[in-house]
Amino acid sequence: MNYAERHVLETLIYLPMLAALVLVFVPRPQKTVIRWISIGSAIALLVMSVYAFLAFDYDGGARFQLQRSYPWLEILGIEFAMGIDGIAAPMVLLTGIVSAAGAIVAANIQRDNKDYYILLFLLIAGVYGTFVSMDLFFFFFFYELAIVPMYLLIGIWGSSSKFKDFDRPKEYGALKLVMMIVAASLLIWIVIIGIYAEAAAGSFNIEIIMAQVNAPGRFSETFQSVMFLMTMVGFGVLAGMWPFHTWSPDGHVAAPTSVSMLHAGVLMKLGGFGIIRIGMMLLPEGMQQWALLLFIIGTINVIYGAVSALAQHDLKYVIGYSSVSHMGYVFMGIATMTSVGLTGATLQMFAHGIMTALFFTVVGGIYERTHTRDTLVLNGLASKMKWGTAFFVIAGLASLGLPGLAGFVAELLVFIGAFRTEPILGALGVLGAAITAVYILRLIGRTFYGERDKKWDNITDLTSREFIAATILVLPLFYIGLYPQPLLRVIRPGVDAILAGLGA
Amino acid sequence: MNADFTLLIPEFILAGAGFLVLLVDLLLPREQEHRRNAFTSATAVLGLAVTGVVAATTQMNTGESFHDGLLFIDRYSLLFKVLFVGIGIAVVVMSVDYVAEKMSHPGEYYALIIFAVLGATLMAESGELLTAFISIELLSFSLYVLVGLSRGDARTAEASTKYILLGAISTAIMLYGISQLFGVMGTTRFTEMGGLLAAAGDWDMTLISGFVMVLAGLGFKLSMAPFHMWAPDVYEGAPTPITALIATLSKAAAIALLLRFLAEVGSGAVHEWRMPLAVLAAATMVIGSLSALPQTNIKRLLAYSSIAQIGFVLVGIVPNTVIGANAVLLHVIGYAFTNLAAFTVVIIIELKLGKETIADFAGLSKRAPVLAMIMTGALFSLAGLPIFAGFLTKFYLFTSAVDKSLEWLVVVAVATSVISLYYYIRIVREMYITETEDESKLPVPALLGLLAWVLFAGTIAVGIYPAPFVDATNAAVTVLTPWVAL
Amino acid sequence: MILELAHFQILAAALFCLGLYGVLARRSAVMVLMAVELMLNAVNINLVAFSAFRDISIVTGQVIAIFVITVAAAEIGLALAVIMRLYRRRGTVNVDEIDWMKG
Amino acid sequence: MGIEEAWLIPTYGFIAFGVIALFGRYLPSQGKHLSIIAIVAAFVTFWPVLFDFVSKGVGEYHVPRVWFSAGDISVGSGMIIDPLTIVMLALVTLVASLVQIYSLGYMRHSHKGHIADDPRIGWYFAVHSLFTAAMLTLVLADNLLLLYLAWELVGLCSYFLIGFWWERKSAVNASKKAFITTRVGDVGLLIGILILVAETGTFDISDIIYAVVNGDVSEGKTTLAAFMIFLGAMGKSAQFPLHVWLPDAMEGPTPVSALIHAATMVTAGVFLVARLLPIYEMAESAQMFIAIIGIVTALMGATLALVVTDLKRMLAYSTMSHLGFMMLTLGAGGFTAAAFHLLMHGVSKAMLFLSAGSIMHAMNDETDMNKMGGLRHRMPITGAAFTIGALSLSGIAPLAAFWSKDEMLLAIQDRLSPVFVVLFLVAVVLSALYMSRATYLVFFGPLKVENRRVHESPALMSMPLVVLAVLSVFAGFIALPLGGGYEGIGRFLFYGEHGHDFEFQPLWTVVSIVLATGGFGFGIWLYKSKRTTVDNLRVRFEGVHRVLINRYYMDTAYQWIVDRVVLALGRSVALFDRTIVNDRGVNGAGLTVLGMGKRLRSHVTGLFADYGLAMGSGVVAIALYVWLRSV
Repeated sequence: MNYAERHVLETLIYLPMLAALVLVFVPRPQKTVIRWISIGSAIALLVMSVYAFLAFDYDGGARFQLQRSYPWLEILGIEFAMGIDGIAAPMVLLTGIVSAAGAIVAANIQRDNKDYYILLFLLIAGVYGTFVSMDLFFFFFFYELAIVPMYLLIGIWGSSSKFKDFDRPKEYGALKLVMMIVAASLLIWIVIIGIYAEAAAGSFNIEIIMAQVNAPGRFSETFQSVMFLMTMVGFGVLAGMWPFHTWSPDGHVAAPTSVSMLHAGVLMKLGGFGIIRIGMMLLPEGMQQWALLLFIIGTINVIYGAVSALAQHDLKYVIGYSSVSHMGYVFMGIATMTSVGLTGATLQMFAHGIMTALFFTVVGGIYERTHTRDTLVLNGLASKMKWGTAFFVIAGLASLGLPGLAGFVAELLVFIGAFRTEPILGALGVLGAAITAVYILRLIGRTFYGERDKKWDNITDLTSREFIAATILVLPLFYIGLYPQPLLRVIRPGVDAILAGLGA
Repeated sequence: MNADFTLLIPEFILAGAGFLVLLVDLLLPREQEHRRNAFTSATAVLGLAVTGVVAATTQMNTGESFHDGLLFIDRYSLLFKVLFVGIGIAVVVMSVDYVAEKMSHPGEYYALIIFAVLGATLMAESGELLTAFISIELLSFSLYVLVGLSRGDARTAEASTKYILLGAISTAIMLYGISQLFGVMGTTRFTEMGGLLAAAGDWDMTLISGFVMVLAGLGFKLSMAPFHMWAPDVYEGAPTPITALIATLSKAAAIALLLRFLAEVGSGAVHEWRMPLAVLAAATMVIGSLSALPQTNIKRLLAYSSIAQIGFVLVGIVPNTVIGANAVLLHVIGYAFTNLAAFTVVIIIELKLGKETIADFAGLSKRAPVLAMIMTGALFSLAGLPIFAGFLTKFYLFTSAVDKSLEWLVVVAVATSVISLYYYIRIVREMYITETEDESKLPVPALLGLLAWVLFAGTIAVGIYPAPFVDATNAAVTVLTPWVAL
Repeated sequence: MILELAHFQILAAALFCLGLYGVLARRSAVMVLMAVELMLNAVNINLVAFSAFRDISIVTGQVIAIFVITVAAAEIGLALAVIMRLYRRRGTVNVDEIDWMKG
Repeated sequence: MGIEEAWLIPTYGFIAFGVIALFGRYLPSQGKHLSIIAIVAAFVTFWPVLFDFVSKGVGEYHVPRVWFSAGDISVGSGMIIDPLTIVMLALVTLVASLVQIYSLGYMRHSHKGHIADDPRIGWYFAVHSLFTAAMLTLVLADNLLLLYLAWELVGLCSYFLIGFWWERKSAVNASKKAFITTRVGDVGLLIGILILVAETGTFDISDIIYAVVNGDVSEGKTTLAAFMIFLGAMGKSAQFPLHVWLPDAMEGPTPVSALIHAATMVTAGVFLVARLLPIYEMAESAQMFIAIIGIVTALMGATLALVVTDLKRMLAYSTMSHLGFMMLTLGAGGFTAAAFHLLMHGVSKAMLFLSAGSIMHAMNDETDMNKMGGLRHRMPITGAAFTIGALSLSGIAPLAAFWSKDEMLLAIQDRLSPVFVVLFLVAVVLSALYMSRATYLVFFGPLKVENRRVHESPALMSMPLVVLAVLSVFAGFIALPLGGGYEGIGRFLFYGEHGHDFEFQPLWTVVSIVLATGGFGFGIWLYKSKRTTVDNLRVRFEGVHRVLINRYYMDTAYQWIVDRVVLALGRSVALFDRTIVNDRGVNGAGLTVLGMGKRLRSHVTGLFADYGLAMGSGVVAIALYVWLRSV
């Protein structure tokens, strides 16, 4: 490995932290300086993420690559170990893309943008850390780090909403989001400690623990069964698993744009990633036992989320529920335990991350201009927001699984996997995609088309910053949709190794 | 028999410093309150610092027992000595402005803090029941007085009365326990008791009652359930720096003694006390964290939170392993930084606003952003979130318990940990989210501000670079008899 | 009747319980202190008895008892001072009335 | 250049779309000419491919290419070139080129007093290019996934073009309705594809067909997949009961209706079934189902076309009816007949729509036939073209659709029971009737006063009409062996041992000619001299008329289902989610814990005695616990 390859993963963690630290010492009124430091750092992160992704040797390389390890707490066997496999590499890329777009969109923040960016970068560091950690302690460390800033980000910069028969103050959204996810993460905590004890290898390193999984007398079926269930629920909550999903719509309704982008874009993916990382890799028998339940829940997610979204008329509620629905495909893909399905699940995480971020970019733009997200009030925006409409429609089409966009390839692979294992559930999943079309088109029809109200006569199209952010997101959406091979070939070795571990 | 009094030089310096503070107070004219406060506090800090430096430089490799195990001067006690001195310095520093505003006898105040530190130090060193008892009393008496010292607040009288009366009961209970243990074993030295207990077979009622009553006495200091009920009242009523002292020094000293006692005496009969202690740990965590939920007074809330924290510590003590002990010590260190940081902020708020309810923190992020950040860090650390000390130490504690088939205890601990996040985050909400009309900047006293920064840095340091701390704790616990071999 | 260790133990236990009862039942803080004194004396009886019956040459029990007496004296002194302060502030020494802080 | 380069045909359109969509506003006329260049280029490129195809010998050519692979699944982006593809390529490139040229004229209308291009002309042509490219991809695709991709893309373009004038609420709703209705079918299509893929492990059409025909896929699975795939075809080809979107789709610009909703996209379903016909041959019940759906659709479309007064909608129902014919024929296994009719209908119907567009262009977007009449005097070219188209589709010899209809009739009577034959003939008569009615109402009779100033459309619009009219007259003759190695469409399409010559069974031909001509003549007679009879009939059969005017109440029923079932379900699930899952479940759990805390805190009573009691009893309890454990 050359110098850059040795250090790229740790830099992905250090750089956002460094950016946060630098921002601490920039005077508060220097808003422009803060903005450019942040955007610059985020773009540097994007470049490094792309580099890390490209440096991954998908053809015969080791399972975990770009490895780097520092001793940290030897008595407990904790080391600051990093490395990415075929599943983590696309996630790193995703994080780079969404963070860059998010940081650019966050430039719209006027009030205390210093604190905002500090928290945002801590969150980004947490996300990167989770994806690249090979040590379960640090995995959990960064996992929590990614969640906590969310509270303040939503609580301070968010917006409260009043609906016809209920209110959703921003504190509520923020508190619910953080409490639910942290509460669930404690299950993960127990699982990590349990696995550590059961492996009795005196190490939290995933590779070392994996070597113990099949050792005689270790990781009994009951142990794996219990642990997997906890893993599933623990990570499931962050991934919006029914019935623990309600933080998602309410959280997004309250959150500021760039937070929603990062949250739905990458943070929810930590959930799916965690189920693969810990559930599938370290608890293979547990996975097999609970696969059907995961499958069913995934299907419920798909249908339930889509049906709930049908009745919403707040843009963010729709997208919040659609996230619930789309994450269902991730669960389904994982539960197929087939190479195609798991690949699809990984790709779906990637695709959904980007399309939701795109959604939120536009929705945020609309909200800033009109101060409403109510589709009953908004109408005919297309004539005033040409690009905004274009981007939203593209995101919508990706969301309803239009071929040629990233979402379709992912869903298709999930469906193929599903039809090989549980065809009925797979068919329900396909049905979910049809319902998605209904609510997405209703949304587009109401918001962008039709006659325009006089009060929207003075709104403007996306600013160049928003436009650039959206473009960063749109390009991969098309690229993956039309030519997914670069991503698929990286995912492949990761998936194969996992399935070999499952004995499937 | 080793009666080398040079081993006790740090303690002598400490005692001397205490008297020196009184002397300085006496020598300065009565009306120059400001100067008296400044000089006495400076003397106190100097004395504590010298003690710490002397101890750290001369006793690094000492592993002696004084008078056949009356006191142990070893790495274990050294760790606590340095910690206690550090706590002492921090509390003195955070008291300076407080004393100037609210108290009339700075000399006595600072001297008593030093004596409390001395008592705590001796607790960490003692290897014999009577010595331990005397040390506890030295600490306790200092605290009884300190709790009641405040000038203005009528609640202090109530707090000190409850504290001393309940303390007296716990003293009596513990003494009765000591007498029972002495009656059964004929000795009060930990090492000898340990051997006898390991060979004792089944425990009879005398032994049980003795053991339980000694535990109860220590449990009172720890505020372990069901001996915790004094804590909220005393925390609330005491002058805030003293609350900080109780929360950190007194707790840490009791943990030091308990850990040594259980390791040296109890190791041979772990099966007898593990489950009962685990049950108590669970009860402590549950009661502490649930009762904290509806609190409105910040000090009272911190009291319940510290009860819950003691439950977490017990999770590390229960397994009676070197990992567990390590975890406990690391947690105590991290907790000291964290709690002192939180109390520093509380003191600043109390001094500037004269109030101490959670609602008074509203808008702090606007009025004093740095304080808000530090307080948030401290609260997140208490809640066990990264990058702060609490995350690592809790993780460490809970990991240590799972080995000894105490999974259920880990589950309880983890569950209460979630609940605790709620009440910590409520304060964060007040500081950052609740809108206030008064957005004027709060002036932060330089000294207190600096202290808060230092403690905050410590909180983070333990959280992200624990290696030096872990080296120290590991060196400390491996001198305890059952783990020497390891 | 020959006095055995058990008798002293029972006496001490009874005295201790009596003291505890007094602590819990009396309303005056001063009386509570008296009751605590009773408990401490139960301890002393226990200690001295154990010491005497086990091995007359070891005086640890007696030494502890002397320490207990000393500490008890100091404690009572301190406690009385505190109760005085309470009386000055609140005009009462009734422990049932000092419940401003609770919950 | 030859077969290998056939991929170029769709590529121009994709490129044109990309360039116009991204940079159109920097180009003159928003880049509309680029689109025309691309489509004409496709049309031009088609010819070398055709010659190469013929010179290499008619057959099935497969040009494979890998697109991506995941796990053990590999997805291609290759082409299949067989006679069916060639026919479709010809139709699509030709009609698309003509419609594009026509659009140049049509999309110029008076805007604020002066004639100018539509403000979104670039977008219009961009989507047109995309549509054509996608449609060409669809017919070329060698695997079901690529086909599905193109399938969805044409649907998307249809969505965009129907809703092209999105300031109109009705256009937005119609586009939404079209997309969602076809999407319902697409669910089936995707499920069907997935079943086949799960069974065979490949997307490749020929491999799948091979596997199915070889019996590698169980009969049940084959039938299920066949049904499911047909659902997709039903959606796209507006078959009952998924036809409701097609009439509404007429909200789009008329050239769009001509290209997408008459000649090409709507025939995709027919094309798909034709492509996969071997699979349907293996699933008899599915094939029967297709036949039934086909005849029901044909009759329904024909009856609706009889009463509707909107010109474009009339044409839409007619399209629906003819698509029904094609499906029915496929249900009878009449591959060549269906494909032939697809071609003939495409040409004629496109022309009819373009004529309608020409009228609308002249009459300020008027579509109500009752407001027209006698227009042949003012618009001779349009009138002639329309009449030719109407006659052709009525099946009057020797125009284009006569030949194909005859073929269909033969195929049906060959394989299906006489009931189908009778019903088919009824539909044929109805077809002739509504065509004659429309022709008469629009072009004959007295010219209305307000239409005095109507005049013929510009050359850009009438030229394509002429081309198509000529084709409508003569194209049918390709059914016959024209020499030079060409043995008629039947042989061409169904090469190999199954190929058959154009049959000419005098009996059926006479029946068909008599019925068609009779029907048409009857219609003209009825409207010309017995107008009052028509009105009387309408009054006499008021119930029937109302049912027809209300389109068999199907739209109402669907609307009811959407509003009262789907949306109501959505609302109740959302309510359930908010009140039960969230407020009860999540908040409830939180509040319960908080309540526990509130209750628990009261154990600290503030009373010294209680604290002491807790300590004392605590000691006793712990001691007892330890003791009980040890005994």
